[in-house]
Amino acid sequence: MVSSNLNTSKPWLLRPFNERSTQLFLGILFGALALVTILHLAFPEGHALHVSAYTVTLLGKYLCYALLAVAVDLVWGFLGILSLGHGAFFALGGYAMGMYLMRQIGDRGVYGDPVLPDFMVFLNWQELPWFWHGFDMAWFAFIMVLLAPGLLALIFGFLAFRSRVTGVYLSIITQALTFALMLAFFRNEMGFGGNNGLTDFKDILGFDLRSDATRLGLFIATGIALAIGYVVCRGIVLSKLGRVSVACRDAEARTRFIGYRVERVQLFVFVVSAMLAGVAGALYVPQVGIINPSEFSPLFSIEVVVWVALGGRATLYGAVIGALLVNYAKTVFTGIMPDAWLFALGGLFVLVTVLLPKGIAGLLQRRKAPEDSAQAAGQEVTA
Amino acid sequence: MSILRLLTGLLLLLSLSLPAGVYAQSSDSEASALLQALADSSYAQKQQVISDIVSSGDERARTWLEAYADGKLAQTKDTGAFVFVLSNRGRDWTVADALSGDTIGEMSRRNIDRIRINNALRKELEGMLSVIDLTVDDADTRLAAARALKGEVDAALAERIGTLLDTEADDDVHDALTEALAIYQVAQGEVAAVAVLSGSLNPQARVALNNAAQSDNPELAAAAAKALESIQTKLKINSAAETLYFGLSLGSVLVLAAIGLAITFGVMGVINMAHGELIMLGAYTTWGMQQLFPGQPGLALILSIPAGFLVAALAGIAIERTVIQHLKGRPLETLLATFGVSLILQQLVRTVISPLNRSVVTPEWMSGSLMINEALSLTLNRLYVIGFALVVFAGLMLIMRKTRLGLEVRAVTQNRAMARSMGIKATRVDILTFGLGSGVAGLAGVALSQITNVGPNLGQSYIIDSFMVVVFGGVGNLWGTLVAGLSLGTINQILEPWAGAVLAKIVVLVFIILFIQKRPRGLFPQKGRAAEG
Amino acid sequence: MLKVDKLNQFYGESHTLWDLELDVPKGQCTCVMGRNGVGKTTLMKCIMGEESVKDGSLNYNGGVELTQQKVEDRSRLGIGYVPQGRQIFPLLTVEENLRTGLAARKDGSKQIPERIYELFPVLKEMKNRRGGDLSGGQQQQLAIGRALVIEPQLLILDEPGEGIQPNIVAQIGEVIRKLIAEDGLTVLLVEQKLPFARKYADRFAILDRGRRVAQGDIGELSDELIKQHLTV
Amino acid sequence: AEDPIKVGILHSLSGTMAISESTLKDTLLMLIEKQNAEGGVLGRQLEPVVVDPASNWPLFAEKARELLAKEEVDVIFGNWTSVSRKSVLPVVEELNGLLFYPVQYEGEESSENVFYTGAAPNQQAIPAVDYLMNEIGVERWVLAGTDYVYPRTTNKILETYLKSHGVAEEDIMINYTPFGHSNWQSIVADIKAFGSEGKKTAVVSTINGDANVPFYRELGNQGIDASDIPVVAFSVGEQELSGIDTAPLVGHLAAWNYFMSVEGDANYEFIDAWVDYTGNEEAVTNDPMEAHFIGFNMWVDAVEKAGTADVDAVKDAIIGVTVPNLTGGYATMMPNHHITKPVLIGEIQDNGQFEVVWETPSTVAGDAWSDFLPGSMDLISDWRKPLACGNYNVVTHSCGGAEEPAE
Amino acid sequence: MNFFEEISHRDRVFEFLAPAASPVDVRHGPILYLEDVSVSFDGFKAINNLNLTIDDGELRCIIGPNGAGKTTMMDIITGKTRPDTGSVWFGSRHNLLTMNEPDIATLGIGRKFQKPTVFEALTVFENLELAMATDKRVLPTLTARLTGEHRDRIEEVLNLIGLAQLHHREAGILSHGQKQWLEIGMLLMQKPRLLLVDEPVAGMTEQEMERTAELLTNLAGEQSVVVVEHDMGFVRSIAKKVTVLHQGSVLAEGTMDQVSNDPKVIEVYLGEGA
Ligand SMILES: Nc1ncnc2c1ncn2[C@@H]1O[C@H](COP(=O)(O)OP(=O)(O)OP(=O)(O)O)[C@@H](O)[C@H]1O
Ligand SMILES: Nc1ncnc2c1ncn2[C@@H]1O[C@H](COP(=O)(O)OP(=O)(O)OP(=O)(O)O)[C@@H](O)[C@H]1O
Ligand SMILES: [Mg+2]
Ligand SMILES: [Mg+2]
Repeated sequence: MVSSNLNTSKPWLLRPFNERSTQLFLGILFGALALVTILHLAFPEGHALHVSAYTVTLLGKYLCYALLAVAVDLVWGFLGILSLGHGAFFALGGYAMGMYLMRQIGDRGVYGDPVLPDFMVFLNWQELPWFWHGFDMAWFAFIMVLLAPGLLALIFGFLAFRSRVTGVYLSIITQALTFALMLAFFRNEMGFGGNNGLTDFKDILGFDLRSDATRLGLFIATGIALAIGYVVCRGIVLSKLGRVSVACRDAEARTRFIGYRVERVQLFVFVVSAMLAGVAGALYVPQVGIINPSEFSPLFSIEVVVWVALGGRATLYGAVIGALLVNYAKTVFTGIMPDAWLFALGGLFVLVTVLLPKGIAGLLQRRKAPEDSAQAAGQEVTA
Repeated sequence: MSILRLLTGLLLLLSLSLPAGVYAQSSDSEASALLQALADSSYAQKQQVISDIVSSGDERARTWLEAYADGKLAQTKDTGAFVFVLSNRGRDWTVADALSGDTIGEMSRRNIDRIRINNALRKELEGMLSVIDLTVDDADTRLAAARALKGEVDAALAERIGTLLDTEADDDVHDALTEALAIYQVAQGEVAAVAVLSGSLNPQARVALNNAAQSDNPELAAAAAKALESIQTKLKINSAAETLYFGLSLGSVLVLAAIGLAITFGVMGVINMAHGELIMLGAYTTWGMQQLFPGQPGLALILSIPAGFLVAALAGIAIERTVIQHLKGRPLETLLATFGVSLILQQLVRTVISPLNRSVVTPEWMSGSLMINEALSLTLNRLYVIGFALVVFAGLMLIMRKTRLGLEVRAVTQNRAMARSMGIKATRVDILTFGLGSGVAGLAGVALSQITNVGPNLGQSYIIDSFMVVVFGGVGNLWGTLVAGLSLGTINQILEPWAGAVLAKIVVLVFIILFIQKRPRGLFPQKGRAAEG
Repeated sequence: MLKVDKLNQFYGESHTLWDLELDVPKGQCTCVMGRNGVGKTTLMKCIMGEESVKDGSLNYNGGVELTQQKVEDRSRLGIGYVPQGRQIFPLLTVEENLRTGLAARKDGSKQIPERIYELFPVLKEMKNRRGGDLSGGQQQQLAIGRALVIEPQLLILDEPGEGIQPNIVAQIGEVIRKLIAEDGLTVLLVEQKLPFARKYADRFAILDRGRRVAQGDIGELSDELIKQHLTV
Repeated sequence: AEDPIKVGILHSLSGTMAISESTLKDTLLMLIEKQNAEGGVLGRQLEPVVVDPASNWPLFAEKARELLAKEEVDVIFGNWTSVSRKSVLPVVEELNGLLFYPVQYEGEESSENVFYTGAAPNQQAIPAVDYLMNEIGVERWVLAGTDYVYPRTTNKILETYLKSHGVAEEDIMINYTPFGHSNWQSIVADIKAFGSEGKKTAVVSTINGDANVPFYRELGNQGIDASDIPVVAFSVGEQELSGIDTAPLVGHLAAWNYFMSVEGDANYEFIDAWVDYTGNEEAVTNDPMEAHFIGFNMWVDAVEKAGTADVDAVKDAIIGVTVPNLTGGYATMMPNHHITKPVLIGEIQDNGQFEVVWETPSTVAGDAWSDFLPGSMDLISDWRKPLACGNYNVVTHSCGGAEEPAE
Repeated sequence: MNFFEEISHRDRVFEFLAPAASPVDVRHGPILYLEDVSVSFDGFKAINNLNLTIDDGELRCIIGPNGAGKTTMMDIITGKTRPDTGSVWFGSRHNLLTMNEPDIATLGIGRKFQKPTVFEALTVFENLELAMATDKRVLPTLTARLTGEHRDRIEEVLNLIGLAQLHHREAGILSHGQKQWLEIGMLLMQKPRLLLVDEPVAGMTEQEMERTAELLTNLAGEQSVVVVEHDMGFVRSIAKKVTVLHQGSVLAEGTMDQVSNDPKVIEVYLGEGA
């Protein structure tokens, strides 16, 4: 008689594959990746069906945002932690990658210094600061992509969750965190290039960043990262831990009384999410060609939350839809109606919230969703 | 200095020997020639021309020089006539004849050649005017003039001050003159004068003493060092007071910006991302009022208080009716919708008004500072803002505590369905409260227009701080907002001198993060079973 | 006083109340009974307007059609409501909780009637404590007190005795009777506890799966009926 | 008729930089309109393509790519902030576009594809300091700036420069504030204290954007007069002043290469055109607008000279092109892609205009690599063939770290 | 549904109700021991020098006027509230005052709240699943699989609490009484050594009350049960030993008869009618 949890006997990471929505998601994602690849490679430039390198990179950037949105949805949708500072993890991952790319430039910088990045020569630094060491090695940098945001999330989360900071209080201190980091990274003394950030990258893993093939490769890598990120998140959500998360979200105290260490659950999910955000940031940097402190800006983090809400909270794929849609809309609107696009975007936000309570995903959901979940979680904020 | 000395001598001579009315009016052609000389000469020569003008004895000389100092004296290109520029905005300027004083009317600005002046000359002119001011009847003017003389005294002037001191009736002016004289005397190496400067907070006095302390005369050096010591302690106290004032004033800006949010967010639970834009509307209202009442910035500012409240309140109500009321029970979604609203409002201002900042004039009575002593003066605009913040806070407190609205809004937010079952008109309460919170944001905008830019980005720069303050104080607690705002402001200002502005801000943020660990529900938490869940 | 006619209610897709009919005569205490989840609370919410009804009518006081009335106005018509689960305002003080009821009073009085405090002395004692801090039973007393502040003509009580100590439960029963006798109050009571219902109610109605399956004078409440509709 | 020549306009129309950049977009639209009215270029019409990078730096790169790859524009006029330029730079180089950058900047850059029509530090900061030192007799210096690259570099250059002119360490006070800083109380108090020690003091301000209004307000309120402690600003122009109540600012200074108040027919004509174009009697012009005016005319000349809008041809043709500027002189495109400019020092008037109080005797050529920074002292830039190198080291005789070394 | 008839056999002990092995040490006496516990809120003494001992396997009823401090006492035992003074021991080994809520829960103290609190966004089934006594650390929870055995246990309890048909519905839509049952079900899944049950029968019909009474008496023996209830009929039907709390301390203790004839208890609690 009890049928709803049929695949709970599989290992947690495999469970998503039994699920229609994940199959569909992965199908569409890989289909799209393949299609773009084929259209890009098979048709010559100028052909009507050709997908230009410009579009490929653009799509790659959207996918990075989508992964970031998934990470935010994991903590917000399922754990009830409205993080207004996920941009910080994204940016840290980005900086880790940026530092690697910077070191890769070697003596091809404008000053031709074999060790120091241009901005250091320029500001008269004599030697490489200690935290820049090791970033010339790809493996080290890639570990830092996970470690830097993960560690920050671990320390920050450990403090906050241990003290049982919840609701808006948590949201605001995540915001304070990213704000503080933004100001810190703006400082030239910090050694991260100040406001100008890190730019002028040449190549990654030996591949020329300007070549179309590298761009395509990065795009595909991002797609795969998104798929993996999605499956990991979905796996967590479908596991018992996912249900415990929802329990924490809706009745944190009650969850403790049945024996779960809420702060550890929160910490675990938060750190996973931060690392995903870091990966997203790391993939983002080579594709847009710059990382600067504005990624730490609190408004950017709020915007990410807006993507998730727009797509539909607590669905994961909704986050992806939201991120893709908003950013696509931005690209289009800033091009075709440069003076009025904010009206369109702002209007979109307002209309979707008012007309589609569950976001765009709500439109797609045939099955009746847990209606009070958002509400119940929402109340924490006001309480 | 030399030219000043010359002028001082000249002017003293003039002002003493020739009572007003004895000035002759030179012929217009002579006058024109003088002014022509002023226009044609190089900066170096202009000083000489100025003294020529003064010594011409023309009764219009002072008007010319004042106009010149203000950059209003000009020559027309076509006729070469000298004019005063009365209004210099836009492409056509209003001018008056400099010789007769009659208004001529508008004239293309390209036909007007202003007679050039630079800072150095302006300073000379000011010095001259202040020497003249020493003998006017109004004590305040004399005091200002006397103060301005500190550090500017030379031998001729010192002598003059000596005689003036005998007749000076006003104590403050007398003291100021004595000090001005003493500064000169210390510089001349007179040990006796050091005593006068002991305890003086005037920076020029300090410079003089510092120099004296380095002097070869051991007696002078010792006396000066001792005097400096007494000054140092006084200065410390004053600078502490100053820091506190800076802190409170920054804090009251934070409080003003946040207090409306303390209602809409803290009490109603709406995450109002458009709060900053409501502040912006208040600021723009002030600008608008000043456009409506040109030339009366003070009146416009005062009228802006109700107007700013009204405009922002109406905008708030419009937001509530069109958007927020549909989001009942979904507080997080209000973030999304109001974020959209804020984008729209910003762009609306950019398109309808302008993407550029607007200039809001500070009325006379709000500019400058209130001098407590020579080391401590409180800037007036900020003083008003502190007062305004406290008044707004008190008013809000009254409304929330003493009227039914306060009770009803809390009932509605805590349990909407039940409140309605108790006969509370929830919709009305929503409108009134949101209107109130928004209106207060508008008031904040009116105040901020006196401190910072009025532009489309105004709101964004305050939204984050506002949320921080409300949360730091404890959501739903107005006192919390007040204390949080003032304390964060003060902490920031205490840190700033030694950490620098950027680090101070970072430290404050880290402090907030750590503080919340200690008190997970802010400074004034909601206590009790219900709050703990 | 209240006549429920052919009332249907849905929670989304699920049909909860079916053609419900119920008479609540004036000046009497009518007790609604039924197992868990049959729709008693739902019915009360429909009367108060907290849930919308699909069709049917709620005729109040011989003329007013409640379904046409705004939620806020129902209490102004003299309906006092003590919901299940107390629903007090947790962060308002006890006194403020009581004062919320003043809005709906006809006489516009700004004072909390002394009678409430006499009835529940503990409320006076804890006047300045936050409602949410009270113990369960104290909250229940507060909820009843709050409903009485509006001086209702019809008082709806959804399991009022829940969590209250025995002597006060009895006292509440007495108060109900007293109000009925003195002020002509009408009471609509939801109660599971038979002894209480038998002692203080005049009439009963039994709900089962959203339908009214029996009603009558309380004396007619037979063991037969109980076994049939109230046991699992 | 032939296809129009596409001109990309890459200026923020929303976000924090819209304040400064949106007028530049309009300036270009006006210039294009005028050019089209005169028959276009090479008989072809110009077609503006406007996009909004929304003050978002990665978006700048994306939009630049969109302009070059998708819209296939022949030239881009755009950017304001350094970081946005840095973000766009690799894209322009990769896709071989042309970018005209109209704002004063920190230097230390030379790209084959970018033309810097704004001032390099030696065309603004150094002459301004010379003026203060020699004409006003300033002995103590406050270098106050917003904490980002332009102020940092400028101040670094100035520090070296001042020290080399005998200014002591303790006579230089350096202060940085965050973007949009609005609480200047204690900094202004510090400046006041710093300036009251008996030596003539001046503030060299590289304070950016919105932070200026509260800064000047605080100066006024704390009673700091231009005659006591003058402030010379590098980022405050007519447009910024139009948003400030200028009464308390009279006498403070700014160093630019153009002021709206400069007399001359070219300038009058430009102002008239601008006022007509915007329909606003009070509309002001400023230095970056002039830079675009020069850049645009240079590009038009170069296209006509090359006979094609093709990027490589224009790149070659434009070096040496000379066009009139708006202050009565001429601007020439130098081989290092910077132009020659006069340097003017102006005092703020109560009507939001500047009164020129000093100017360089002749125009100054922009220097891509500062002579006052150790890393760049030996570098020069020359994009003429055969050198064609943006960072040629005159000591080692090699083309720095350039990717394609000179063949 | 005839399952319920089955359980009405008093002697039947369900396998899933058997306590999990607990490290609690009861060799030296009581399972729960409160000594001189006091707590005050803003100056109001809610618990005042309370002393209480619960023996292993005992079923204890606690009654007392509203506001006597019964719920607060449970808050103290489960770690929600920290007392100002006094000591609380679980068995002779565990000082509960040094532990946090999940540790206490893991140790084997389960609780049903006065106001039913369930996870509203989760289904009834999932509510029970989460409560189930398993390894509740993070990684084991992540990798946890639902075995057939687990499933059976959940089903058993579902039937017991009468929510089998609603097992896939979100708990948020349950009626008040149904939530009460669900919470009791969660408590059963937890298999605690000590059950703290705050007003279990509020809002239940007479029959359901009987069922609850049976359930609780069955649990006693293997597990220890502390019941707070105001329904005297119910208390009478299960009580062996009753403690009366008043103003934060014990007013009387004894059998139901002793207590209900105690004039002090009658005065402050029962009233003359009872
Ligand atoms: N918001 C809701 N959405 C969907 N179904 C609901 C909702 N609220 C209640 N129900 C269902 O409606 C039915 C009736 O609920 P109601 O609360 O009226 O029961 P009740 O008779 O008051 O029971 P109890 O004696 O337990 O209080 C229950 O089966 C419940 O599951
Ligand atoms: N956080 C708190 N702040 C203030 N008072 C409190 C707080 N918690 C409990 N109290 C008070 O402590 C007393 C004991 O409350 P408790 O809930 O323990 O009573 P109880 O015995 O469970 O009563 P009931 O039978 O009504 O549930 C009550 O008077 C209550 O108002
Ligand atoms: Mg019910
Ligand atoms: Mg209790």
